[in-house]
Amino acid sequence: MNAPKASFTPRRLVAAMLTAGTLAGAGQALADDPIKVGILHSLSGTMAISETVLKDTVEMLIEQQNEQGGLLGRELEAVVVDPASNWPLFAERARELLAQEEVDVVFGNWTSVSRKAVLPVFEELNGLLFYPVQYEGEESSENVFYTGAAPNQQSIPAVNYLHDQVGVERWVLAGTDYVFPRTTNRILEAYLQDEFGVADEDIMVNYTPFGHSDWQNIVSDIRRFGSEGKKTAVVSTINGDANVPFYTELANQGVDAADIPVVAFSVGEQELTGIDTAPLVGHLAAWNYFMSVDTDENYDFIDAWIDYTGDEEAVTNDPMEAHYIGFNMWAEAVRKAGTTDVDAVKDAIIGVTVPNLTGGYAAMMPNHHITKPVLIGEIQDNGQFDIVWQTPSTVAGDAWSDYLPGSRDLIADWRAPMRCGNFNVSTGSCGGSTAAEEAEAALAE
Amino acid sequence: MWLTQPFNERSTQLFIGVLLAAMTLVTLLHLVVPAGHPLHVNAYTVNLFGKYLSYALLAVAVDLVWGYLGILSLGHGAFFALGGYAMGMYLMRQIGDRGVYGHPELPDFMVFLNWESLPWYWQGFDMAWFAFIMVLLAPGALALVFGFLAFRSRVTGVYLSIITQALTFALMLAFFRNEMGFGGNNGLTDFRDILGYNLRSDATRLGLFLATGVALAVGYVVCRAIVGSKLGRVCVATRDAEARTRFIGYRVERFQLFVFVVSAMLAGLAGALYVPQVGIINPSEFSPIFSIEIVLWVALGGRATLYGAVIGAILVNYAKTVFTGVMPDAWLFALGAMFVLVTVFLPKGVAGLLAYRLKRRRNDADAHGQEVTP
Amino acid sequence: MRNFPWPWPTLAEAGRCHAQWRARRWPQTLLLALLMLILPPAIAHAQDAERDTAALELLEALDVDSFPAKGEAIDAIVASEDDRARYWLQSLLDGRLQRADDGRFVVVLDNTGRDWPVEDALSGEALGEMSRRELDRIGINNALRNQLRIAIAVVDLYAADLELRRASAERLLGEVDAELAEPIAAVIEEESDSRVRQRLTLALAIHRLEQGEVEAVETLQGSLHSRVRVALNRAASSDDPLLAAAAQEAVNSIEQNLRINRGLETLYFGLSLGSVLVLAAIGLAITFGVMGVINMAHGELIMLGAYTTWAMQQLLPGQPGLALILAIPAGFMVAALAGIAIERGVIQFLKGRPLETLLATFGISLILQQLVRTAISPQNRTVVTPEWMSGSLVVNDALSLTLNRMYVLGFTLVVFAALMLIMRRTRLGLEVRAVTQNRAMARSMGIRATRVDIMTFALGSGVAGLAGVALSQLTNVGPNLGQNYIIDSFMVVVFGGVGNLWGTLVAGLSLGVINQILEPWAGAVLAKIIVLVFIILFIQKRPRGLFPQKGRAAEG
Amino acid sequence: MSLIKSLSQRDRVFDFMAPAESPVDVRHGPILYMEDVTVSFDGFKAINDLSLTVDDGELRCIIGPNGAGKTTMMDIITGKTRPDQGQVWFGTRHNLLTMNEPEIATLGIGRKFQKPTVFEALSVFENLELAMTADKRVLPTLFARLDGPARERIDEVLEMTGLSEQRRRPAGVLSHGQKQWLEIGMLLMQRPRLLLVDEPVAGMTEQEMERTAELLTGLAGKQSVVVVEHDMGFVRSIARKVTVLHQGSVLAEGSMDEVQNDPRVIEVYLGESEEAA
Repeated sequence: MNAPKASFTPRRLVAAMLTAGTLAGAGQALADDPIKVGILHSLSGTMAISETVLKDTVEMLIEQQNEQGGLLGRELEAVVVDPASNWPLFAERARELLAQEEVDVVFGNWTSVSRKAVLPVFEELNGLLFYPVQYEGEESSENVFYTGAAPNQQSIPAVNYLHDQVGVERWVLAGTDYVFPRTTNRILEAYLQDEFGVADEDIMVNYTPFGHSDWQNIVSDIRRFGSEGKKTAVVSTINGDANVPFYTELANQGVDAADIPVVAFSVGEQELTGIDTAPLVGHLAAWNYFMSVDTDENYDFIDAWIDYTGDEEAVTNDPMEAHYIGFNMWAEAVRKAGTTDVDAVKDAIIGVTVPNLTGGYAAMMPNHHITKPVLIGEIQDNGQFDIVWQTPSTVAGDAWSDYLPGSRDLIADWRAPMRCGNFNVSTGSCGGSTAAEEAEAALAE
Repeated sequence: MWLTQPFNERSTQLFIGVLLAAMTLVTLLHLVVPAGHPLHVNAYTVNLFGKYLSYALLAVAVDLVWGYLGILSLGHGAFFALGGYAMGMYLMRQIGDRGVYGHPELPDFMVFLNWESLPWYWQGFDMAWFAFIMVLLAPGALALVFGFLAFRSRVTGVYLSIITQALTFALMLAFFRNEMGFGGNNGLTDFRDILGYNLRSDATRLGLFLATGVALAVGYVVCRAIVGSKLGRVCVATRDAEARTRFIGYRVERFQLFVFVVSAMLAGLAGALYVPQVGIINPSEFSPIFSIEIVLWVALGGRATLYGAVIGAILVNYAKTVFTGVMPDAWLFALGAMFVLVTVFLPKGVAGLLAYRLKRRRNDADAHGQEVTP
Repeated sequence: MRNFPWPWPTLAEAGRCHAQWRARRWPQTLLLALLMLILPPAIAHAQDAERDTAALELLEALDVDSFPAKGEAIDAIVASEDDRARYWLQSLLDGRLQRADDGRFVVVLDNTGRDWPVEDALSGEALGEMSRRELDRIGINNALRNQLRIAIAVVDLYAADLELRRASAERLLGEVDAELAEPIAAVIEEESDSRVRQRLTLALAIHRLEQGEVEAVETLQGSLHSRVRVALNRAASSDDPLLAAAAQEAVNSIEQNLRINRGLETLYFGLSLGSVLVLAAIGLAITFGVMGVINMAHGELIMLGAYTTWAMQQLLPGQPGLALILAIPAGFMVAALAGIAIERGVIQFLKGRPLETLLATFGISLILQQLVRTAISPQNRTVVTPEWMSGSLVVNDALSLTLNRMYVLGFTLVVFAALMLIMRRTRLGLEVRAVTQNRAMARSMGIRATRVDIMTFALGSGVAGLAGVALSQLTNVGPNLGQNYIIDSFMVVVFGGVGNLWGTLVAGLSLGVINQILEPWAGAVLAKIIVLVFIILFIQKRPRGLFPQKGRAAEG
Repeated sequence: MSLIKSLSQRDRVFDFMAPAESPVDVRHGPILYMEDVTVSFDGFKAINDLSLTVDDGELRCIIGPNGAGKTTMMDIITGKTRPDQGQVWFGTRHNLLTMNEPEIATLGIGRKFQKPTVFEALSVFENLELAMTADKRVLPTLFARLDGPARERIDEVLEMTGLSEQRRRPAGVLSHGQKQWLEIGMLLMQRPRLLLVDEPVAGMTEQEMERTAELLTGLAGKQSVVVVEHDMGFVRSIARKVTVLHQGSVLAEGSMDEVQNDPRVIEVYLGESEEAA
């Protein structure tokens, strides 16, 4: 891998200012004890497909940071481990990073289950985790920062778009059978019924196993469901590998985006590299970032990425942006706190604002979720997305959905004095808190 | 008495001795030696060892059926996972109202899937004794039904291996389904405490490690006693000449069934000890790949010598921990190469080399496992 | 592909004077052909200045943010007399109509990479390459896409090319409104092609039905097209009792007809799924049946076949079809060679120890997977589906069979037949069967069992490679491709009876069909589980599978 | 464990035939009675309504060319193969066609295979121990201990079969002849009422043959013995009554001399032996 060329365009300078602070640091010799940055992404096994690029992203960001003088005059050092797409191993590796390597912060995880597996470890050992992937919400841990989208930053706006702009009246909620689709679809069902008064017979829910490869029946059901006269759309939470055969089948059974658009929440540029997109033009995806975003920050990021990977065809995607944001936020917070001490950073980071790649700014909310714009893109024949709609302003991530009976009354606020991940506004008490007491327990030990 | 029989064998004395010594050593290095000292063993490592030991117990269970009965089970991960789930369900119930939703009874995943009440099969798991019985009973029952069908109709060899694989694969798919009420892909996690001890305290971890060690010792002795008994010899006879065994009056299928069930229960026990130490159980434990990997541990350690299985399990998993740490890409190559090399050049595994000398001196129980002609 | 402006009439004139267009069509096309051949730029030169300013305004109107506004702009273009209308609309539809920083409107000819070749939207002259940074695409959404398609369809109704006319007729079905009704009626009179006529008549009839004409029901009778059904359904619930009754009757007969088609569809799905299973499993049936080798790396051999296809397409950019066809022998060879390597390298040392071969080959599968990950990439690779394989064969409006799967189905049968021939008719087949029946005996009769082993294993592996080539058209081409099929393959082989090709065929197809029949009511996951459990129980009843094989290899 | 018990309960049904005292009823009738037994393997009739009776304590030799159905007959008696039709009775009480191998074995029918099959991984001693009459259900076997008499019996048989020195060696390393003896020894341990012996002297030296002859003749009287053998000399040396099988049915029966002078036998046999030679 060749190092990114340090071309100092004025913009890059500004970016440098924002991220790395004054360039003064660049000159002086770096203190010898480095700041350790843990990277917890699968490099082997089934998830390697998605996670390896995230590992590279963080490494790239660290490299850039060091070029700009590191942090607090100290060099950043990446500590990479491979949880090998094995959930128990994720927990073990997390423990290794925190207990053995004693890293100051960890960037990692993709799947919900891996996050759930490491959560107790981070809470017990009081570490910092930046989680870059859109997820099902229903969680707010004192030690985790969710830089990916919560349901209200992805699915809800997407549905609004389909309803208002495209005039969709019938909905197919198709997903892989795991927690993210389950929760998202449950939220959407409730939302569609409450907000748009969609009747039950106008909602079709369908779950398939991981890596499902035979979509004939399902697609033809969708076709039939969609040929009843009402405008129909498919909301797809189908996960990674299953998408290729799904879209192939869609194309071959002649399901045209103009007739039955499919809006996907788990299909980004990365996934499209595996698909012949010509027949898919017009199908949609909802993200908070697209590689096709037309801003100079983005083009700088892309160029840096292409140089870093040395691959002309290399693509960027939403979770990469999330890491970009998360990393800068953390760096900013460290600068603010003047230390990498976890508790200090935790307090300092709330309210921190850094530029995102879509020409706006992302702020860290008290519930450890961030503000993001929501973009709707249509697949183009070159494997890119063409942005057809976006929220007028950024949306703040909502840890607890307002559309689930269980979590309607819950809010999260990690500022003193509340310091609670699931405060129940109706009972006015910090419900069966995951983090608060555990943190104490951890500290007590 | 019958269970004390094995202690007359050198190998058993040796094994138990080493095991206990290792356990005490680790305990001392963890408790006595101050942190930061090069010899200090920290909680993370203790935890790791605990995991290895539970794997070792699982390997012993597999060796019992493969080494002495000649049944290559590619589905033992299923029994391991079932035991794990039984334990997991108990741990989930222990969380009580400390879940994120603070529901007094339902685990979080049930709350956000809008389940009104606990499904019937979750009843009783709040009681430790019930859960611990289920740890043995659930895998045992599955093994009993499956084994009864399979052995009665004399499904053998490859066919048996393949349908055991089908079994665990089917279970994996089933547990992935959220309707099953086992947390789907996320499985069971975020455990708090076991028998009132906080799972997130180092003391508990040490306790679990020791418990696993003891379980391994007991499991080993039980297996030893079985293979040392006349029944054990009937098993070997079955393995080598099934028809002949029938002609001298043994109802082979019942012996197979008995050993298979015992082995399944041991696997379940291993799973139950594994879950609280790694803090999560999810359907991936059912994946056929995992089951095949277990067999490799045994093959590497050496078939039909129970201690070989233990050695193999610990070796491979230690290697895994190291490799996936330092050079992730190399790991799968190494694992794959191991499969090939061991099966081709080291059919008797590491223990084969060890036992070679022993066998010279005495041709006792150790020896007769060695002529393996599957 | 670049579109040259076509001097077709715009919608506005279409209504007025389609008759004379008909008359002028031939010379027009000839002229067009000439122009295209000799002097493309000629067109550009032909333009005179003030038409361009007008055109520029038209395009300017497109460069706005609100999609409704764009919609109006499109209408304006349609209404304009400009003969480049279709060209613009088409480029807009393809997302290639863009605006450069200098305000010029250009059409991007190829939007891969960082710098794109472009041509001027007005003059059509090539402008060399532009960086994607200085270009702003004029975005459209699905609504506009629809609008554009219809607009283009209307224009194409007058096209010389029959295919274009048919396509546009298809598209107009259910899109006809009062404004279109009259010109279309006129076109029907003129149209020579019966299918186009029939389509347009339907389209018109739907419109008439919406106007509440009972006679329209007559025309729509029996058509299975969903638009028709929708229209009839609406009519059936209208307050005109006469109309409602007629429509209802029509709907009922259609529904009846649909049920039958549904059944056929499910059967086809089942067979195509089954064919995939057979293809994946049949190589295994050979190696397993003849040599008693459980080749866990079979899945990875399939994967190799798939990657070969990908590699071929990389070697022959732009000709996916040819690449695919060449991939068939190539895939076979690659996998076969890999197979030989495995046999010589490992399996020969494990004679008569089937369970060990299982472990060893599993190790090989891990190695091959990781090899692909490190050597090529952990990402999935794109394998393009050639034109002739995409889309579906339309049997009728309710039943269309996806082409790629049909090809796979056919391919499977061909492979199967070929294998049958090899086994029954060739020396190798004879020797193979001899060895299968009784190894020692065969050897004593001078058959070189080792050679037979190698050949057999190569054959089995090669077939796996073929399966890979086929699968590359249906699913992911990635490192995990093999894993997803290995277990199913084993199930098929064991269910069918080891070493029995017919068994494998029957087992595969029937499992496929069972699965697809179960799926609608049991759901995909449960269906799979049920099938697995069914197999497990079946093996209890018949430990040797559907078609038990007599002979040595059967004693696994 | 409780499961296992409940499972082994299923043995109850057969408790009345605990092998110690074999319950075979031979008061009025032969010990083995086969009538019109027919077996065919896809088309080919291996046994063709064969009828045969063996009296209690008799020593019967069965000869016949290859493919005459000798081994198949044994398979039927020991329950390995189920005939398409016919009857097979052990004594007058037990219908063998309704039982599986272990049941038949525990009833008191022992079999020695053509190709000696012993448990190679086990020591000679253990081979005999396994064969010994005992409660062969799962749990009893698990907790079984060798008591004095049992050991004596094993030693006795080791003596009889001349394997005393080999007692601790794995059976796998024995010579072919020794394996033959070991297998015979295992038969003796079973204390069967009826022995089926398939080519006992194949691969034996002259002396070994003689000892085998003695052994078998010695057994006769206490137990019934059915010997299948090619070696005419050997047959002559032990035979009292000989049955000739041909194409799955009895061709001739009688004393050695009778059958040898039977023209059909000569025809078949010489024809055969020439082919064989």
